[in-house]
Amino acid sequence: RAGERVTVFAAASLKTALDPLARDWSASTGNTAVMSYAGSSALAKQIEAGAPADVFISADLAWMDYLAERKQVRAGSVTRLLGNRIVLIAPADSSVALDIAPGLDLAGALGEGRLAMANVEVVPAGRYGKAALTALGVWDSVAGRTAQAENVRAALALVALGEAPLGVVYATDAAAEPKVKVVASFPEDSHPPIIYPVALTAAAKPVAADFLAFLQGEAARRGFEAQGFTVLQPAAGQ
Amino acid sequence: MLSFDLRQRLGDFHLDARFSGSGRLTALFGVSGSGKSSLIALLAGLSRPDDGVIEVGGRTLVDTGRGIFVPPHRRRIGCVFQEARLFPHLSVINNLDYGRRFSGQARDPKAMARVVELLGIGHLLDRGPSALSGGEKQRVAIGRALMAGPRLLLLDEPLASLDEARKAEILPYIERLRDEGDIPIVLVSHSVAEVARLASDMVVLSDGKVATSGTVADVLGRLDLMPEEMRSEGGAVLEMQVTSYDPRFDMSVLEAAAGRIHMPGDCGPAGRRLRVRIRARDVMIATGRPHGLSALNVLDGKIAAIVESGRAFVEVHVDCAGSRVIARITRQSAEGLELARGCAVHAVVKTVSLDSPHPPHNPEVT
Amino acid sequence: MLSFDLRQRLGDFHLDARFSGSGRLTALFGVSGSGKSSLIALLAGLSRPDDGVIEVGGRTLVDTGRGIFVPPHRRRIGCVFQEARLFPHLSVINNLDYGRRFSGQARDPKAMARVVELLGIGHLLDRGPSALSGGEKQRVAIGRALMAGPRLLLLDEPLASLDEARKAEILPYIERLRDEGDIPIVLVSHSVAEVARLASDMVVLSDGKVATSGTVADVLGRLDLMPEEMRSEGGAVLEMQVTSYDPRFDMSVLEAAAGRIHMPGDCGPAGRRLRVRIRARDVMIATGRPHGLSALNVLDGKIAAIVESGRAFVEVHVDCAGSRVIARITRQSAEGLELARGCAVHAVVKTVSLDSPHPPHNPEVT
Amino acid sequence: METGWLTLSPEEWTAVALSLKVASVGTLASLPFGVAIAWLLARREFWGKSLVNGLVHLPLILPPVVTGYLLLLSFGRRGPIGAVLEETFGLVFSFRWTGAALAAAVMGFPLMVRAIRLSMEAVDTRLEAAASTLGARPLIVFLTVTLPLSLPGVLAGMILGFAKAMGEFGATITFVSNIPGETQTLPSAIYSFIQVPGGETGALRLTLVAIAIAFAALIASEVLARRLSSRIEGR
Amino acid sequence: METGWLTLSPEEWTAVALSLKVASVGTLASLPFGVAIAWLLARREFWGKSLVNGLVHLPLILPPVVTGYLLLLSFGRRGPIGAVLEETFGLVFSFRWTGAALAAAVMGFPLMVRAIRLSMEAVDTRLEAAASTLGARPLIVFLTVTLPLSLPGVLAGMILGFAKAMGEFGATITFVSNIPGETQTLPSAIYSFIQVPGGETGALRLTLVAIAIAFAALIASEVLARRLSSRIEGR
Ligand SMILES: Nc1ncnc2c1ncn2[C@@H]1O[C@H](COP(=O)(O)OP(=O)(O)OP(=O)(O)O)[C@@H](O)[C@H]1O
Ligand SMILES: Nc1ncnc2c1ncn2[C@@H]1O[C@H](COP(=O)(O)OP(=O)(O)OP(=O)(O)O)[C@@H](O)[C@H]1O
Ligand SMILES: [Mg+2]
Ligand SMILES: [Mg+2]
Repeated sequence: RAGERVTVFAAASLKTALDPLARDWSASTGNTAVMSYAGSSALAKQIEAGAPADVFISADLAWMDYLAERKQVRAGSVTRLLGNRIVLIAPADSSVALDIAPGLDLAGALGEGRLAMANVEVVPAGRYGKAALTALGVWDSVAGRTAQAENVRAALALVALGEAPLGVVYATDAAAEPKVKVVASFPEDSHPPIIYPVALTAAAKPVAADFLAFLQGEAARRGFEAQGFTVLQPAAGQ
Repeated sequence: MLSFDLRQRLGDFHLDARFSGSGRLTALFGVSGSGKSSLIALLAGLSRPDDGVIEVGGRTLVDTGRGIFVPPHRRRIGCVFQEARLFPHLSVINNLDYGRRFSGQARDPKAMARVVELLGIGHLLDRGPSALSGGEKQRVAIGRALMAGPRLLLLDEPLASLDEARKAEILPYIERLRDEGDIPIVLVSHSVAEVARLASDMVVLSDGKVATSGTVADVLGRLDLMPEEMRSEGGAVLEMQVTSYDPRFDMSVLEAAAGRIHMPGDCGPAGRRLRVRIRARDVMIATGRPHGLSALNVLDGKIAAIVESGRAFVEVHVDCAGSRVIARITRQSAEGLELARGCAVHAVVKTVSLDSPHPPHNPEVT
Repeated sequence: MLSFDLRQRLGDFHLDARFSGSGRLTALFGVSGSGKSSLIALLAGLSRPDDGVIEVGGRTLVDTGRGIFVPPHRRRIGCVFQEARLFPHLSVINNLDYGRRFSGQARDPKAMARVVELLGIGHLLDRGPSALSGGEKQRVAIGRALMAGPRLLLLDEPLASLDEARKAEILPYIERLRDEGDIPIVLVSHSVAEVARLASDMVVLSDGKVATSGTVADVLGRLDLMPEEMRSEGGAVLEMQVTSYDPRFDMSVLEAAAGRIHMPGDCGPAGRRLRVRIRARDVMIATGRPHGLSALNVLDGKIAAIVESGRAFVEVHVDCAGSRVIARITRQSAEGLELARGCAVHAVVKTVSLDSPHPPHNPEVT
Repeated sequence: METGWLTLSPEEWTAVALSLKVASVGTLASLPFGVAIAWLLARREFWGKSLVNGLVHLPLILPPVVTGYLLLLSFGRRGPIGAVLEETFGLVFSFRWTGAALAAAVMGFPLMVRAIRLSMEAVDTRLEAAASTLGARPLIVFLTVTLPLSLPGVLAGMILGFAKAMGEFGATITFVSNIPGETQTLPSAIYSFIQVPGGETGALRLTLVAIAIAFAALIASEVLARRLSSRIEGR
Repeated sequence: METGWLTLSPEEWTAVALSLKVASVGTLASLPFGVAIAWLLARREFWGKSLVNGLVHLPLILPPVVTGYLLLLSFGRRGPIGAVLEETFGLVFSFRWTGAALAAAVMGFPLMVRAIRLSMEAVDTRLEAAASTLGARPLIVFLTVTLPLSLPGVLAGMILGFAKAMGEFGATITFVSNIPGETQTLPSAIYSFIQVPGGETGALRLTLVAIAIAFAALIASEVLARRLSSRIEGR
């Protein structure tokens, strides 16, 4: 079945991890994986509008559920593929030290500055951050002091450039940016699990199942972990 | 055959003009701001009358009552505007050629060459309009209108910015157009000399209304109707007949009941009928037949009227065998010569003061 | 005091003009495309000569050799362009007032009122330029240049699109400017009559070069230097003195060695010196002193020369006590009267053929 | 810094080529419409003119994502317009480069129309009148006088549209996604780089390419404009 | 459909007000620069003109996110320009509405400059020459002739800039983030709605508000333009 094309719609934050995997798969099977990265919302709506996607990898469960409800992804193919962590970061030259524990003085640590986050209403990383801070009981004290970016990369840039003294981003992002350092990680139970689900679309070609299996395989695991993701154990359904 | 009856409001200015004539060249005359260009725009179809009618050669171009308004591009009316309005993105030759392309005529290099030569614009053909002098622009604009093969020509002061030499070259061409072609012409001009020479009919506009209209002879003969400053240009127009041409002196003799007139140049075969303008300011009155005087033209007649004209001048109307010749002389002379109504006098005219004649406008007479 | 010596290339056209004169009004004369407007642009500072010098009133405006180029806004040179160039976004009154605001003068309602009245634009003041007729635009442009308080006026055919009536009103004003003010004027004109009436000096351009220049009397007296079409406008200019004024006939008598001339209107106090132009086409030759003729002016003299002018005409130069009067008559008359060099003749001039006189341009003579 | 980082991968070359194609086709294909609408707005009075004017400006006012979303809804395979176009002309926009060109055209449209309209409004109507007296009917007047004299605006409109197309991705990525070789234009590729850690170098590289192309187009347009104006000079 | 869904929350009203402020201030503050640059490009020849022209177009060519990032780099608190401005004028952009206005101004700048420039290039230089012979020095000529006659372009430039500012969010959100009441403009709010499933109604509501505002501005500008041109009519 060589020579076939699989079109993968994937959340933009997965580009670094997925690009080499897609190349490996293409090289080993003779098929081609075409990757299209964009925001999960845009991708989901495009699939709904009949986009020629075979595989959808979302950055959160909400947009996967959105498609599942509309029967745009194959029931049963939805898999929780990856996990991630959120961390508190500061510029690399910062001397701030904080322990993440209930009642931490985040507002005090910010001083006049702002807490860089992704949009806490709509961007998954922001939502997770807000949940964590709420669980820690500090959200109300910093809610007015956040700088909410369009996406987590922009929040990262705010900290990297010193515009914001602290920020909340994915561990994967923090690891790749030398200009920031991780001050502390948020406990995994302080926020809903960060999950990147994957599924075959309703119109998926048969070969797409191959690619999906490859993503869940050992080679892929190494690739994902190298980027700082947690690979979740494949489990049927959600 | 041109006739119109138009009303248009432009701000405070009201145009209300009515005219009907079958002359080959109708002159539009009037002081600055009297509505000449506005009338031209109406005739060309570039503006709409509030109400009125325009007919050209039997074709109704506008009739607001019947809801008729022929758009400008279907009127085939060639316009030379007061400002040249050349197309700045086209070379002179393409400006000239513009109208032809859309009037569906074949390219006629001979016609083009003729117009180009007449207007003296041969060396400008490849230039853009911005590299032309004022007079050159105006000449190209004239050429452009001619080349479009119009059925009516509207010329809004086409010669105003031209030097005498160039005018002297173009005037005969306009005469030829008038005489040979079947294109009626409407000419706006501030020059009585030009009008007298070219026009068959004349419309005098004053503050948007037609003050006088009629044949040139009629209008120019009524010095009293003309504004003071123009009177010295007014005068009589006589219908005359060529009797002979003397090649030795390059001089023609013309005759009418009024007498004989000498005219420089060959005025055509004997028997040809021509119109001759005699400006009042060029006519002297002699009580006795003058001798030893270089003026060749002496017309005998009786004084029909003496009209005061300002403090220093009078106009002496001399009836020469039925034709009226007008002399504008000083009151001092009139009194010195004891001129009075009924006196037998001689009207003396210097030959060179005559404008070139042209055939009478009325084809039946020819 | 105006002097220039300029060279400029415009495409194929080469301007190379040199002139120096201290006349109050210098006329620029020449056929269409001869370089008049280009010269005006150079004087105004709107274009740069390839090389050359301009001096006005002792001030060097341009000297390419010394790297001097005074920008236009510091020249204080008022311009009336061939196209009116009014500011389309300003009302007429603001157009008129534009120059004053930047020349640092105080508002002078009287000066404004005078100019407005002279130009007959009082009813237009609140309009925009697009609602003006061609002649109205040109009048506003003249007013705008005048109101800027210039030290030199450049007028590029300012009267071309005006009717005779309006011209007759504006000409005396230009004369007054010339005579009263200390503003030298450069006037482009196609009309010999205008030039003869207004100018003290004259520059004739031909294909970018100065063909002739000098005082108007000198240039116009040389009919042979003029193109054929202009000759009928050429003639003699005589310096004369007022001797009397007869209010009964509203007529003045002027005298010179050449003889006496009658002039309509009050020419001023006895003893006043004036220049009178006598057009060659308005002069007749009589072998005996004419009697019973309405022409009041008869100058006695001897024929100094007879010059052929075309096939039909000759120019008879008559020496009247040292002054030269020129008559353009037919060859037929000349032969008929048996005119020859040395003959004693009378030059007969109709009074009304004289242009209004004006004071001689040379202040020392006054 | 070694030169290697400036070398583009084949995939990136594809994106460059695609961007050029999308921007050119988008600009050229929308030009006739832009000219027509500009003429309507500049020279005609009609009922609903304000509405047309507003609609033209819409892509400027709306966040690009919204525009993209609206395009997806209407020109998508299941959208009302998209379905009709596919049936009657076989023209498919969704997830094709044609869709990217459509998005680029739509996003650049207000800029193009405004530039052309400004130039048209500056054309002396007296020249149009002169042309009509020479026998040219309105369409001919438009083609031989109005349009040539508005060329500076047409050129400016094209270059604005082109530049916009080179930079546009919000609407594009929302409408036709980000599929390499088909809909991944230069800006989409830059976007992808920016979304991931360490992607800055890649983004910078592609950004420089985009800038180089746009500058080249700009300079070409300026040279052309100068030629034009030296021909029409002296207005 | 009940009318309730059209009612805006207080927060949304804040976003609307802020958007208006940001767009107005951004447009007005950039206008003098726009006019100056347009004049330079239209009427002067100088070394590096192409570069200036290119730089002006940059925000059009670059994906907005990149522009935002560059703004952050240079006008941020630690950026070279931002630091200087803060020290000398106390002018802070980061996370302030002023920053949003700056982003709006930068993004609209190419559109504004191009419109003004087009109009200026159409101004008859012979009128400027006439003004100079009347004693007006170049600055005065510019202020009394060139600029008034370019008003159609200035107006078009302002409306383009304003519309762009109403729709811009990519650069804004990257530069100054999305802080309600400070930097959360209408488009940011719309964007937020689109990112969550079921947010369409909210996005639609805000979009309608944005459209209404921009239409009002457009119509006002058209009315003004008509007044202007009826005054300058007959060009
Ligand atoms: N840019 C140019 N390129 C080439 N030739 C030019 C340019 N500008 C002017 N000319 C030529 O220079 C000559 C002089 O032009 P100018 O406008 O000075 O004439 P003018 O004497 O004012 O004529 P007119 O009485 O018709 O206004 C003309 O023959 C014209 O064609
Ligand atoms: N739009 C307008 N609003 C108000 N008045 C106008 C408008 N257009 C023209 N006029 C006036 O109408 C009158 C006639 O103008 P028109 O151009 O027909 O005059 P004209 O006879 O051609 O004069 P000229 O010999 O000066 O060219 C003028 O007084 C002019 O001021
Ligand atoms: Mg007129
Ligand atoms: Mg000229």
